[in-house]
Amino acid sequence: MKYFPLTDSDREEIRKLLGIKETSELFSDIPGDKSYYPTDDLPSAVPENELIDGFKAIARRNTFPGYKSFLGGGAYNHFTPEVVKYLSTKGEFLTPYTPYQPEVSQGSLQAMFEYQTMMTMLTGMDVSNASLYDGGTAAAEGVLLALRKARKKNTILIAKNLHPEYIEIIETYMRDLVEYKSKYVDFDPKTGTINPDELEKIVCDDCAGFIFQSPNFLGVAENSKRISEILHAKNAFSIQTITEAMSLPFMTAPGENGVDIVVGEAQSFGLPLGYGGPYLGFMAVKEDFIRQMPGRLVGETRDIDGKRGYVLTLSTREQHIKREKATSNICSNEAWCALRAGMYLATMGKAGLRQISKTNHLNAAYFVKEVSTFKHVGVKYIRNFFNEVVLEVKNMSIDEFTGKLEKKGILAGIPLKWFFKELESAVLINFTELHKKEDIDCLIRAIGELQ
Amino acid sequence: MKYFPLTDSDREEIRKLLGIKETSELFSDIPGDKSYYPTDDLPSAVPENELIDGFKAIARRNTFPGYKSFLGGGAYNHFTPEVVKYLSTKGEFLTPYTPYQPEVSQGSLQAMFEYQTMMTMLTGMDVSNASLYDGGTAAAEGVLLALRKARKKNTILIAKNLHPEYIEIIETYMRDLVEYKSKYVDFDPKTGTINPDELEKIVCDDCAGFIFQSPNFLGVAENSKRISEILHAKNAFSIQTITEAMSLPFMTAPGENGVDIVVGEAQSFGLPLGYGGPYLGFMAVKEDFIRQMPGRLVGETRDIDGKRGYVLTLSTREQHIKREKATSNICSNEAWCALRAGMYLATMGKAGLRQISKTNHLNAAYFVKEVSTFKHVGVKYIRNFFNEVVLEVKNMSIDEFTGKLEKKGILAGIPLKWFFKELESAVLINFTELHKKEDIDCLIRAIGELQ
Amino acid sequence: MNKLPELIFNISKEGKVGYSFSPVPATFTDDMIALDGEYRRNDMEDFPQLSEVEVVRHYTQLAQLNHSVDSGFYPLGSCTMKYNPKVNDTVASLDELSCHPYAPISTVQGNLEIMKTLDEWLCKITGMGGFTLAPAAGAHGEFTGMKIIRKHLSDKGDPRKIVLIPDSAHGTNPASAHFSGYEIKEIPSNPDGILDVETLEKYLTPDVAALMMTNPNTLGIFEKNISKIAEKLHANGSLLYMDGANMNAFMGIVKPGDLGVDVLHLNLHKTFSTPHGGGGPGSGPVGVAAHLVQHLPVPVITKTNDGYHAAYFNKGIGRVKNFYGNFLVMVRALAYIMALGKENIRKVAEDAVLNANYIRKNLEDVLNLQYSSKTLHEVVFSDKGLNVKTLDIAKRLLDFGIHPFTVYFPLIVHGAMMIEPTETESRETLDEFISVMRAILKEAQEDPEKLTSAPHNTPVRRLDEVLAARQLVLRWKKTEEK
Amino acid sequence: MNKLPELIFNISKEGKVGYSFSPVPATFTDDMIALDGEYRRNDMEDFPQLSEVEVVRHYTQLAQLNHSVDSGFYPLGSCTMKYNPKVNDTVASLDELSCHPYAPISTVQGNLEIMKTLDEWLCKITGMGGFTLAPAAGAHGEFTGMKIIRKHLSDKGDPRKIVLIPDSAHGTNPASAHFSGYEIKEIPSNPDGILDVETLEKYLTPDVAALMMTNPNTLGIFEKNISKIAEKLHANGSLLYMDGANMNAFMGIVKPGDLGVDVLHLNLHKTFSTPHGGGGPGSGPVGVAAHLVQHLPVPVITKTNDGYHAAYFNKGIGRVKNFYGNFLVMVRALAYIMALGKENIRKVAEDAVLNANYIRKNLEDVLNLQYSSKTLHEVVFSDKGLNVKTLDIAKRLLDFGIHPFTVYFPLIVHGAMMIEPTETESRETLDEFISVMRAILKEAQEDPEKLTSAPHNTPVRRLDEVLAARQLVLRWKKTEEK
Ligand SMILES: Cc1ncc(COP(=O)(O)O)c(C=O)c1O
Ligand SMILES: Cc1ncc(COP(=O)(O)O)c(C=O)c1O
Repeated sequence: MKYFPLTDSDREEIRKLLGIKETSELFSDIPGDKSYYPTDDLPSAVPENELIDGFKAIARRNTFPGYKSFLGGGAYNHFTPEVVKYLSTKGEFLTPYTPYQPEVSQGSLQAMFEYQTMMTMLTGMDVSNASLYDGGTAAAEGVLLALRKARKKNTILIAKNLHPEYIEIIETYMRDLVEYKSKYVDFDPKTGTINPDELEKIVCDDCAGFIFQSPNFLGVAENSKRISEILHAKNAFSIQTITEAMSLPFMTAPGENGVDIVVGEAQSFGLPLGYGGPYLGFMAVKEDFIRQMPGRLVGETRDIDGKRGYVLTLSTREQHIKREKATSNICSNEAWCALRAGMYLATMGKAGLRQISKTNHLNAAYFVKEVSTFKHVGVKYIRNFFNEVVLEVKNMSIDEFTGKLEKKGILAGIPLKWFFKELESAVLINFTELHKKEDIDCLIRAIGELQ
Repeated sequence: MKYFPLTDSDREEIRKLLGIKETSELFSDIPGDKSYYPTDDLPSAVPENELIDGFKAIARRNTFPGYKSFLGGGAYNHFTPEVVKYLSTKGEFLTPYTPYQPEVSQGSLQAMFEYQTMMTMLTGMDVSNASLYDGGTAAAEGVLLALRKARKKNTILIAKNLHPEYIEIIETYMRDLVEYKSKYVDFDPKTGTINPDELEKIVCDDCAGFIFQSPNFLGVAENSKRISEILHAKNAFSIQTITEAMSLPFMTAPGENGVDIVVGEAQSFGLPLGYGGPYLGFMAVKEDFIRQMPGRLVGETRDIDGKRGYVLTLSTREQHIKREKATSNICSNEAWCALRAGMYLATMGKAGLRQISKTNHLNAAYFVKEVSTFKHVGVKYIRNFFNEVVLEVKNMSIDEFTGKLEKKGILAGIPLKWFFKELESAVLINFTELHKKEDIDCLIRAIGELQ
Repeated sequence: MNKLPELIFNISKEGKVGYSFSPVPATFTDDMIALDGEYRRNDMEDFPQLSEVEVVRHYTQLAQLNHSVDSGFYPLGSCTMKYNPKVNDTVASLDELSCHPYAPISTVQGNLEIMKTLDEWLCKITGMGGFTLAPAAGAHGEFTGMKIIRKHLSDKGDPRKIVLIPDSAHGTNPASAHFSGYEIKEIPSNPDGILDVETLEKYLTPDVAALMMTNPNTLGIFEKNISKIAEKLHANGSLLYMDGANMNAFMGIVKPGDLGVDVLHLNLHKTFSTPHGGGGPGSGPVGVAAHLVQHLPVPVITKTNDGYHAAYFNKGIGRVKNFYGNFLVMVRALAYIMALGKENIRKVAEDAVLNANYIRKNLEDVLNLQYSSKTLHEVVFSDKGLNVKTLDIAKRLLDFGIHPFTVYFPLIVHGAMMIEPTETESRETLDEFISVMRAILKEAQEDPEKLTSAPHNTPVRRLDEVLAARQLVLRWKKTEEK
Repeated sequence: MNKLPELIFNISKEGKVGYSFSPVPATFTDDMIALDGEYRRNDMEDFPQLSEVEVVRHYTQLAQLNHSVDSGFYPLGSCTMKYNPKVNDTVASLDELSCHPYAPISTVQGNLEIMKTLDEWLCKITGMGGFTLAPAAGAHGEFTGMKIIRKHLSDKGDPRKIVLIPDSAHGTNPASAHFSGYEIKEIPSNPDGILDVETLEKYLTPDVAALMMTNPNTLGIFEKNISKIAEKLHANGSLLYMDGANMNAFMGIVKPGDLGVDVLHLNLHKTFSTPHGGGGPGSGPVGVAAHLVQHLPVPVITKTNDGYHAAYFNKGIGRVKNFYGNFLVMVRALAYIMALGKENIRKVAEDAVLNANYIRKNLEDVLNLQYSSKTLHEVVFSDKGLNVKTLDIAKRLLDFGIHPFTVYFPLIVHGAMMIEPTETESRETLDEFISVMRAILKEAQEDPEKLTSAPHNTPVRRLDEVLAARQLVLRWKKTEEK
């Protein structure tokens, strides 16, 4: 077996040195019959060539790649430059572990420091951590962070137009923490957004913060600035979630709107759809949250010769030091994804991000403009979307609609009835820079034919 | 343009420093109107995403990948382990040039030294160079080497069952070197091989050497040992060509048979079919040919601290020192291909090479055994082939035969009438380890159906 | 000379471009922008601008500063830094696997098959009744597992309050249990480094929900009382959680499910050889006994006659992770298990344990071994009796191109050096490590300064972590460096 | 410490395995072997046996010892070490391109289209009448080109004897001409570093077949008399061969075909940015004037209404290379040209020349410039007047992580330092190079020993090339090292 460098004679000699006859003697503390192979019902070893062929065969059972997809909803199909693919898969980046020994890990550490910096630039916040598991768990961590920081306050407000999976995850995280409570804030079905005046009425004295998403799950930007002001007036924190990080280069930075905690998903920065993972949770906060923040942080320091270098820092927040008192239980995180996102951001650069992000918006805007002439469908929120729009279907059920388009090779979007009773006949349609004008025209034509 | 790191302001500042207004002033020595863009009739720049899509579209115009191919004849489809693909495409190996500065090139140099060593082990020769362009030019270089070394002798004997393209290349190389002559040695159509007794009669006093291939172009092993003895008796050199390097681990090493110069193609060692290139010419010789040998050589030495290191050596044979008196005009060669072949050999190792090479032979042997029951076709040389066999078709023309199989999705082999009048109704069929038993059975069945 | 790469922000320059992508269609004009002014961003001040070659050089140079499994020995204890086969990366990068997580189930049958197969095979290896592949890492698995336990107990009407955790546990255990709403009680190990049934009994009050036990524990010792412990727990209505991050030590030897374990997690990025990526991504599947399967988080992959499905259990703990979890990590793990096959799964453990014992045997005369119990996959020495500290030895190892062991963990060993060689190291590599260690220990006596001032040959020398925490520079700022 | 990797032969051990492949079918037994005993090999003694992880580590460690374009500045004159875009490697590795060279023409239309398109675009860039893509490298192109000239002259009944080559020529020129059966006569350049029409005329006897001229020449200077020279040659019945390896200097500025060039070769691995691979593979297409197209080697790709074909010209020089040449290199070159497009081809030359002149301007006060003519893509300084040698400066550069220029070439410059930055270097990189050079030159005065004993920081220090040539260890042998 090529993964084992020991030879039979090595094994023999080691056994001799250890004074044993059979390797199984090393396992004598373990109950059970050692001559019995408990994994005998697994298949036999597959040689490398068959392994590749086998996976290619399984992969062909996915028919998804044959469709034009307009699915988004927290997972977006963006372009990744080849240099990013090449550089991020270098073994030197892929095969080390957490840089516990910084002197031989400056590559990962510096790259992470750069990632942190770029995330703060994009979000307009003071500090970014070095990654969390994904957008959903980052949202949950954001909520817990607000609660920790707020101390005596025990209630979190949750926007109902936050990504439904994120809500589910927040619920799972909060459920057994009996000291905390959550309350939901409805969105206005007409605008798709949180009505700040309504919010103002709901924010209570024991509110630690309000978590909302912008652009929200219906694709529409929230008024984060107003929201933050309302919260601050009640000494509560504003927690903005972002599932489409590609909106950042085009839209006002959360930091400029006074947001306290920004959490979300940065899969859009160079990570493949990958059937949902691994993705990249991010968190960026105002300075005074640092010591309550979960996740790794890379900081700059000096070596004994005064040379600049990077290390993991503030690890006193972390579980390996603080154990149950840690700010989070996270240990392995999504470091490589963050590294790759950093490479993506550095490669696309300012101009690239601005162009791509604008293209996303304009593609969606083009669609909105073109379908506005149709009577049998209608875009529900025609302004202040980024790259996702809600399309209402008026002349048939949503399953019929998506089913018919699927037959034409189009996956038109996510049926919103999965998540919202009130949006029974609507789909969420996503546009990225990878949709060519022809693709959008094709979708429009196909929808037109359903009249 | 992302390949250009100069910004417009850099250009402006450089021009200022140089005291010019327009960059075109730098080209004032060049005749022609500098405001005119001579390449205006080329297409516009293609963005990266479209470039990839465009090449994928062109690639789809190749229908070859949809066929089961049994084509060989100097280009063989073998398995390459993933580690070899990964390691060989590391930028550190792909983007340096010839290691003129050995102190910062020990990676390439040591790998090359290891390649040289493994090639000598496989061929049983004393020395291997670090690569030549390909098998065909290596054959030509082998001929010229023998002529240089033989000094007063001016004639080269060429086996007619040497790869036809290699013969063409040797002819091109020799044509204008009026001091040299060539003569052909026929093979026995019954055995497919050179008849040593006939050869003995032909070897003349002014013969510098005889170049032959084993296994030859018809797939059959030559009696290199007898051949070498005959040549040595006349003070001439035996030059063995090998187009299928995968035969080496299974077959007697040329060195053991007394061959003086071994040349050939090592594409089989980890290089893709690649529509014919880049491939890897190799040359391995007995010790006393070293100073007349073409191509780069890596040698071991010490640094000023006594540390082991590697350098290009005997460069006094080479064009950049000796100019027209050099042993060859070669400068850029196939270094990376050799590096990759070295990785392939190291990864497969002794056991892997023996297994793969045996599988090649047994696959061919299985075919030979199975088709022996057919009446409408017959294997012409039923012993001492390695992985290629000549199949004679008796009931139809060869074009009909290959055409019918092509319709069944099979590329059955190379029609030998392309190269040999006497083999008008035969194809050369190649088997490698990548043919599964089912593939071979499928071919046999398809041939059976042509009865 | 030997300069470290500049920060990209210092290489950046206005007007440099490193990307190329189709321009916006000419007919898509700015007046189509449907975003009100207040939502539009004006600038991305100071954001990097580099040409492609500069990006490539930057990261190529950074890569060279990293020690990695690909470049050398990495016996970081508790982390199972085994070789990550390249073929796994190849299969994980097949374009056809990279589907959208909301794609209609009928269009992603291949992916569901991969997950279901991995699930089944993990069940076979561990003897558990069912798995969730959702958790993103080991700690996330612990959290998920504890949630399952809590759900199980809550459904019975008594969630209980306390989780017992041995003092040798990984920090994630108490943290995860805490985030599941539990109070933690630490129990001491016995002088053999394992948990006594008697000790456990003392702690086993009615409000104990579970014991979280790493097995083999972080001393590399098998908790041989495990079956007894399980019995006691079950008799008390408590559950046994096994941290299976160290499964490399005995997979194929015995199935935890057969020993009474109720819930366990595995670390695919350790035992199943998916690359650690400089700290992640990982994957921490959780296996549960049959009666707990109903509590697994959503979604659960099922198979029926008409194909694979994603099921949503009502009695489940809900969702712990977006979509299906770290799918591309699962792909690698499955490829790894397939490559091993039934013939080799056990051999992983055998060679891993042989290697750890080889190191133990060859160093136990010069290093203090606090616990003399049998060593499985890793051996933990102490710096007791040495005139230098564990950290100094670790830093000195760097000079020899060897990554140090885990230092100062587990906490119950004084100046712990936790060495886990794994089965993917050759005897030659172990021999080199042993001889370097012996040489360093000799140096420690003859010239301790060599160690305390180490490392000497690394790209940077010993870094000041205290300064980092005090000055807190967590991002580049323009004024600061330019 | 800082140990170099062992040779694989010393890592090798009996029984280690680094591959895995389907076993021989069980029914394929040894008695099926159809090879007589004398043809069968018994052993591969000492052949390496390594496990996969050992292979990966070995080459990963070796990779780190290499300076490369990816890792830093590489201004090796005459070699055009420009950045090699990664996307080119991606397209070249598309599986569907990797067909068998004897595949029926109808099944490989995509590949033929790639070659034909490249051929056409090279014609447009150079103004030549047709190209062969067969040659494997520049020198091979020269050989092919000279063969074409010889064929042309032979067909006219007079192959002639002599090829004129300026003294500044690359060594491949005389060698290639020699292997085409010609005698070489060297002609001196004038004090401006270029060829005078008058000088040429002196050498222009009736048996001169051709002049082989590198343009811009190896001094980085444009041969501005080229059109006049072409006229004179043509009047004499001789041909003008242009070594176009330096085409990076003026592509898109003027087409050589418009200047009277009859035959030229290009180096795809230089001007067209395909990676140099540590010394190859390259690709050296040869372009010829319309009347010489008939002499191109086989095969030539043609296009008709029913698709692409491979044609075999009767009047061609025959075959120079197996199959079609280095196809995957051509793929990269085409991808590169497509990415540049007409907008940028000329900019390549402009930036390359700006960069070379920037270096010249910033170093000409401290280094001797033997020829003061206008510099195009590269500048050649001399070590005249310095108290150290070119080699010492070169070796000292290594200590700063910069690859030296080409040393001691061209031969007509004393202690030549031939610096070609290319257009893919940033001004920041040039500035660093310039300041390092100035610092080294200062060191040369203050502490020359620092240079003569350089390099100091490289994996090995100055290597003894004389010893290598004397002792001639060209392969590992068992007895020697074990
Ligand atoms: C024993 C043990 N348990 C749990 C963990 C946590 O796993 P992860 O880092 O994947 O969260 C680790 C590793 O860090 C471990 O070694
Ligand atoms: C001017 C010139 N001509 C010819 C060559 C030879 O090219 P190649 O190395 O591809 O054979 C080179 C490069 O080495 C060169 O710089």
